[in-house]
Amino acid sequence: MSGGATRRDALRVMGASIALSALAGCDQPDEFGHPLHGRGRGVASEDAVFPTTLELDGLGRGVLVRTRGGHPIKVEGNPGHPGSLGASDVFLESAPLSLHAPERSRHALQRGRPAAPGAVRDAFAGLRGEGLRIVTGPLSSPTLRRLVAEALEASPGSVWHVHDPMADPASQAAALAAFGEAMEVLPDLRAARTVLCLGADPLGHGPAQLALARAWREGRPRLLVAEASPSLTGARADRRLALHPAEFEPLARAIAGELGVGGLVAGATHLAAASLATALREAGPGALVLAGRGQPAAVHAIAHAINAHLESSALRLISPPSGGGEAMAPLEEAMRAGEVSRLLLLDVNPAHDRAGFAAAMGRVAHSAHLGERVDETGRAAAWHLPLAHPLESWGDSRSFDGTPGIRQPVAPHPGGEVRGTVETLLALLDREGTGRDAVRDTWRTVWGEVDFEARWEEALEAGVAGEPAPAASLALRPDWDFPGSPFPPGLAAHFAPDPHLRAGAFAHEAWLQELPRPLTRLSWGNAALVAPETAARLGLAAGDEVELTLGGETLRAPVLPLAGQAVDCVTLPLGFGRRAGGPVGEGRGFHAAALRPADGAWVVPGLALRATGERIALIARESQPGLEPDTAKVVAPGERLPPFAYGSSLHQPWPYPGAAWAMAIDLDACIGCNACAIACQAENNVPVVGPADMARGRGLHWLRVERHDRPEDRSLFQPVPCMHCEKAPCEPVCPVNATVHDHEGLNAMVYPRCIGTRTCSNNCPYKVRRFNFEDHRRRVDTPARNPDVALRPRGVMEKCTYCTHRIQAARAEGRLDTVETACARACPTRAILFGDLNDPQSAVARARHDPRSYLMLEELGTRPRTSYLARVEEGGA
Amino acid sequence: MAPIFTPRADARLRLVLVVAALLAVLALALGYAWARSGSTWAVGKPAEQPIPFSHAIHAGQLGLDCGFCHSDAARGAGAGMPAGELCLGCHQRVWNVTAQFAPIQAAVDAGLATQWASVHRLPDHVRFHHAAHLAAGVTCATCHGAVETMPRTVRAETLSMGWCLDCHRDPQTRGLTPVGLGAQPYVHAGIEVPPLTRCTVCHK
Amino acid sequence: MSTESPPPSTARVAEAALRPLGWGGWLGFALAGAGVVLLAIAVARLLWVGIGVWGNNIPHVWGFDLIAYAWWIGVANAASLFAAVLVLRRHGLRTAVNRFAEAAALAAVLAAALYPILHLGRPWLFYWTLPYPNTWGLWPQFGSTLVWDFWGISAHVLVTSLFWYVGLIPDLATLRDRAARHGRVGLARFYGLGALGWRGSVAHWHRHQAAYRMVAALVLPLLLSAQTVVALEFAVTVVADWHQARLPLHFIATGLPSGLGIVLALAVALRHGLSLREFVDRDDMDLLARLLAAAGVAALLAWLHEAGAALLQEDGATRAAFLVRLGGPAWWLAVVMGGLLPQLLWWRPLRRDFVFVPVGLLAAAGVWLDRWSLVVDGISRPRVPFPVPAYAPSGDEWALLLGSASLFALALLCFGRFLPIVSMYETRHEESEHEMEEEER
Amino acid sequence: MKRILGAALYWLFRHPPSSAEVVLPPRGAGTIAEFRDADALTEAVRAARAEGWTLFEAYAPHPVPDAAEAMGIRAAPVGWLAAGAGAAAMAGAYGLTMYLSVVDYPVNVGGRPPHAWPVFLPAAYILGVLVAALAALLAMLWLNGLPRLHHPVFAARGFLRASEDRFFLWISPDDPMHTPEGAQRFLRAQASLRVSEVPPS
Repeated sequence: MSGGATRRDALRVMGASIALSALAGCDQPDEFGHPLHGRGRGVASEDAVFPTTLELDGLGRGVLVRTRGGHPIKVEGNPGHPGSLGASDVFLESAPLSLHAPERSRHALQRGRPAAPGAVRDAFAGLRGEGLRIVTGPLSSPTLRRLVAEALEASPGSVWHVHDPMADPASQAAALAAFGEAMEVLPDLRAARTVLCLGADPLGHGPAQLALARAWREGRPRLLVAEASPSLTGARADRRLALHPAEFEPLARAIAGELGVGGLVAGATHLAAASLATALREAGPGALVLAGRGQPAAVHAIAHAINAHLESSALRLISPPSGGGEAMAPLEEAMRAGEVSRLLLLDVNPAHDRAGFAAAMGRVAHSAHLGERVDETGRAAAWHLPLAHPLESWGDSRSFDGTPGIRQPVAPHPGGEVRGTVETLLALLDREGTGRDAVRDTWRTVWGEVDFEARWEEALEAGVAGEPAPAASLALRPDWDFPGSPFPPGLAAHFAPDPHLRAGAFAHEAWLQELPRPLTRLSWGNAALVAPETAARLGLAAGDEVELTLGGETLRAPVLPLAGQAVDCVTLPLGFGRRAGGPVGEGRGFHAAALRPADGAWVVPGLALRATGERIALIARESQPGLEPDTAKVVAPGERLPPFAYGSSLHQPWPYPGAAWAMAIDLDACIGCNACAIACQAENNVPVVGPADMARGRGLHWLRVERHDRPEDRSLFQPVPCMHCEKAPCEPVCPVNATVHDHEGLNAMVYPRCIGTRTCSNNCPYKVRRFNFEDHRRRVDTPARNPDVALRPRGVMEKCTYCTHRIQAARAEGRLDTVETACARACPTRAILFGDLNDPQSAVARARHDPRSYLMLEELGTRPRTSYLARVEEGGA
Repeated sequence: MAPIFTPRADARLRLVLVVAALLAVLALALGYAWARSGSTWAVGKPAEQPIPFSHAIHAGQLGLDCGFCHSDAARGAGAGMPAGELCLGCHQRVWNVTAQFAPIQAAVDAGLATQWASVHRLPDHVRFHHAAHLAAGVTCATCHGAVETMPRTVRAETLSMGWCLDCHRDPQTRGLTPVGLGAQPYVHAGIEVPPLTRCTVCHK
Repeated sequence: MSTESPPPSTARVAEAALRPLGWGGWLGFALAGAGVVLLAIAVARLLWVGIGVWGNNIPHVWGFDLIAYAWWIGVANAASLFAAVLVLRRHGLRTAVNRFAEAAALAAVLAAALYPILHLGRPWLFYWTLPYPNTWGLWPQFGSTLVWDFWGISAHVLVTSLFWYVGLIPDLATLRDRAARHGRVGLARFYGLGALGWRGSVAHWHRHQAAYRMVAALVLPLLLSAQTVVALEFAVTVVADWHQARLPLHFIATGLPSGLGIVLALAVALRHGLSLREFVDRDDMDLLARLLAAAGVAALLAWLHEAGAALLQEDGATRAAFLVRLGGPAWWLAVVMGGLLPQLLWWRPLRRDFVFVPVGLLAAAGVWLDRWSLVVDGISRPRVPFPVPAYAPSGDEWALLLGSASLFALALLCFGRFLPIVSMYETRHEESEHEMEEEER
Repeated sequence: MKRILGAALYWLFRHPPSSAEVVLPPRGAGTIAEFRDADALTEAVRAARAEGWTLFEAYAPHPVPDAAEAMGIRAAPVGWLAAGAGAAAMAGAYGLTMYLSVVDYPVNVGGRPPHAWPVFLPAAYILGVLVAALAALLAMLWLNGLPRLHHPVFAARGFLRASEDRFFLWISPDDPMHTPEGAQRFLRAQASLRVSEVPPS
């Protein structure tokens, strides 16, 4: 590409002189003498696909990684794995991007300076011995758990702590109280008929999202959601209540009382209780109550009790796949007291998540941090050891339901001092052998020697290494209930993971930073979310800076009034305000974790808030309503929309022999998880434009997910790719034939021919065309780019191509009937269908005849190939 | 008083006008020719290769089939370059001048790819599928010329888009049979439309 | 040489072109020159950095570029429309103003011609809109309004300059002879080349007049089409507020005040700057002022029609889009400055030079705001939900606008400096006709 | 070939330009009379025609239609040439458009048929107007024998005022009737201010 770049630069400079000869009919000859790779050992020249496993919050999701020339270029879900079911989310899709991040650590650092060669051995030597403290994230990996255990044995008096900013202590406590042992509830949304979510967000981002969303799509239970801050589940709810944190326990108790749940110590009343209780009672065993992160232990306990009382068949109890480990608070105490001399932090960043941790680390004589980049913890630690990317190293993990899977590397191991987590523990144990050997040893002990090799190969190929965890059948203990102290009214701080950055683990992913959040529409930053009523009372508008005070700590943050937010509840998204870890994440938004108490509570009363009078520019890509009404249609159950009525035309329609590609998007299935948008960005080398240009409205996302308001502050999400109109308005206005139709009805955009008049974007009624205001090629052109999609130079238009390169590849391989666009492939609820209209059996052709099917802006007569299926709601539009 | 223009002035004026016109025409003609000349497209210009490989020997004298080394051509998009092992497989027995094969040996030892310089590299925005063209009946020589006569591999054709279109406009008359429904010509509004000239056929 | 007869009436005009430049002239040239340097800088930055230096975004893909383009075309259009009509009607006013009206038109077209190329994402490839044989075997998309516009703007430049030059040939001959009389042979040769050896034989005159009227007659349809093509660039789109058959008429009608306003202001500058009061006399100015007022009426009708059609007759989307435009100040300012303000000129006591300048320039500015209202406010709400950041023009865009205005000024200054700004032969012709009438009486 | 080249070179460098009105030194360059106004000139022209003079030219500082008619000059060809050229250009432009987008490379643009005639018209029309205007200028120059920077009459006494306020009638020495005496006699008979011989240049 560099050849191309220089070529174009040259043209840019001496355009005039070229113009003459060009007038006489010359274009630029292509570059010459580029290196062409002969095949290396074991490297296929064409695509190769590897099944492996990637973790989120310590729980694995099976993926298929497509590689070209030995480099991963795309991650897709592994249909055989319960954690992904063939779908993917924003975190899986963006995995290859960070492989080539320039800020990744390649060398060990001692007190911030490159360590002398071989000195790393001393580092490990220093860690071995009395009172070693090992801090890991939540571990589901059998191998890691085994090695940690062995490390603890090796050095007496050592302790294993688990640092999990996403953990929910209350739910663990409640499970203990209710069942006597640590248990986790696996909701079965396929079997459920009515689901009451008390602050629970099963459809929201998380390790189980893909599975739960698919199950919800297939079972379509009635969703009753009570929550303090809008969530994806609340957006899709059939009934939604915005409750102040103080109201949840009373509501739960009231419902339990209405249902006559036994063992209820204290009762309460709540207005909504009666109707909710009735709904649950009607559902009988199909009823399910889910208490979410941040609810007091009592609410969790009551949820267990109600489920038991109604003999709910829509859930399974399993022992948590990533349980175990000591808490962090005692460790921090000990560190402050100077009692800790050896500290090893494996791929965790407590210095960012816990306010006082960095300072405490200063008192640890010998601390080592293993991470992909020098983050806050890496800076505070005496040693920073470079961690291999998950796609580069061996490992294993369990999915949310306990299904094990093996992680095999799909990219070349960087070598040198870079180690995977497993290899690091091996080094700590001073063991020989590779990570692969360690993982094989683990499974050899599980499977035994008998035809181990066969099972190993099988597990690698399937991406699944065993069965889900068995369901425990435990009776509810009579003394399950323990009323907590009543939650005080008034302003409450409600900490929440950012939908894209979690607690900050993904702050380095530019794709995730830039993509507008599903509900807040914020990009490149966070804001303190307040209810419009609260904002009105305090006279605050979006972008006003406020000073937040909680437990003595203060913090400055911009506010964003958000419809559906509970009054007097201020939601503070985590994951921002990074002070280290690379240019992408550093200094974005505000550091909400600084206010969070040491016990990792999610909801804290007694928040003080005062306007500073300053303003902070928010990048909120909130859409204004369009001129045409109901571009996103809603119907009542059973309602039929009128069949397509194309506008009349002077010309006879153009024939499309062969295939006629089309897409159908089911608004009733879409949960707004943004997976399609990131999948599109990953597949099509869509550049990141950065905060400045995002604020200016120059984002390049080919596929945008629009958010429409619904009653009860719910939301309707509408993915908008190119419509590929058969009578595309963009084409007749282009002066140079740079956008034209092909013989299969694709609206093609020919980048090399485009001169950038932008008149096509002007004439696109769907506003799906994007313009390269700057040259982004250099940043996109990493080995992780998709070689099948050209990079776009400055000054040309680009847009969704229906993944035309995938169609061409499928044609070459003679499997046109299975061709799928990247967005359709990623969608966890299968809301996006793609196929051939000329084939009456194709899903798309059938969707077009669905009574819910409609075309956007049909009255313009553009004849879009992308059709929509209206959302279904009680009472319709 | 004397007139301000002598009779000679008219002659000069005419001369200037005619010369200017000629120059304009000349410039356009030169530009037109330059854009189409082989040298502009690096036709016949060899590239710097890791080892002095000669198609004239392998494909010419030894008569090796193209697919022997470029094994992916028949089934893939890229023709594929031979792995170092393939080269050395033969050359350990015949003509094993170790000095000459040092670069390849090094690559093989490191398990890396041998870095050949591409002579027929197309721009980033072009998709070319070897198998599809072979299936349609295009021979290697159609695009690559008579490599069996080339001691140093050079480009035989300009590979400009216009050159591609020469075939794509009407492959049938050249005895080529493109495969696939989408490749059959069809008529709209009384005009036959050659489908292989659609942008998406060759462009990413 | 014979000096017995009195010096000819048009001598003053010729001398104005021959006498050395005063300090005022130098100042003017300096200012305009500086502006053109600014233009060069803005263009260089644009070519090197790209459209990114502007304030554009999606959906505001166009801003100052298209506003200024449509506006300059309107100015040029109105000015040469005015001149052509005068020539065809052999109106008395033509001797006074049509020469510099043509010049103003030419300068405006040159300023306008900058934008179609500079607004491209890859300006150095503008020639791809030409059907020239290239190695891709590709051709322009002839259905595109932008291709029409490519021809439109080229034709506009050429025909406007033809119109101007054909009328200029005999006067260049006059200057040639004047210069020769002053013994300034070099200058004489300079003008002589331009005059192409014109010697004023009655045969020359006869065919010249035929050609001049022919070109003038061709200017009319060309101007209409040039302006129409610009309007079609908006009208053929599916943008709710733009997709209207009335747009070409709207552009022509609302364009008139801009052109006439600028011609009026220039006339004042001539009267005082080059002290040519008897050639551009009070009656001329009166007539011109009333024409501007009348143009204002035409523009007002266009705006009235626009509002009426959008609010009463068009579909919901169009109405909503137009209401968005009414929400912004641009539309109202345009109506007031471009339409209502000129109406003052119906009132005789106000028809004074010091009134003409502000009124003329404000009218032109008003029309610029109308273009803003259309180009920016008109697409501020797409048909579908979409995040629309405000369009904020950057310094580069202001520099480009200022630069193109300076180019316009510089072109006019050069013209006023070296060429007769009043058509001398037509003045003579008129005088001789007057004499004959007197004799007949 | 050689002959053509020779002819071209001759046309380029011929000196002085050979044209009907031109005289070669050392002969006098004809006889010229100066008039005060257009009427006088017109009368003189009529008289000259009546007396049978054929090679003469009348000069005026502004159009004198009567005189032109009296000399039998017709301006119509200018208009016809322009109109013809314009029409041809229009047809050519449309033809080219149609050939390129229907025969040479038909493309599906927005579902329109390749030969979408309405959208081919505007460019063709504009091109026609452009060419017509150019043709008008060229026709005028060609019919007037311009550009021609040098002409013997420029050497005439006081002729510089021909472009401002004086009217002239010049009789070419090539006129079969021309003798200096005869010409002067005739010209003096008209209401001329002054009659003089044009010195050779």
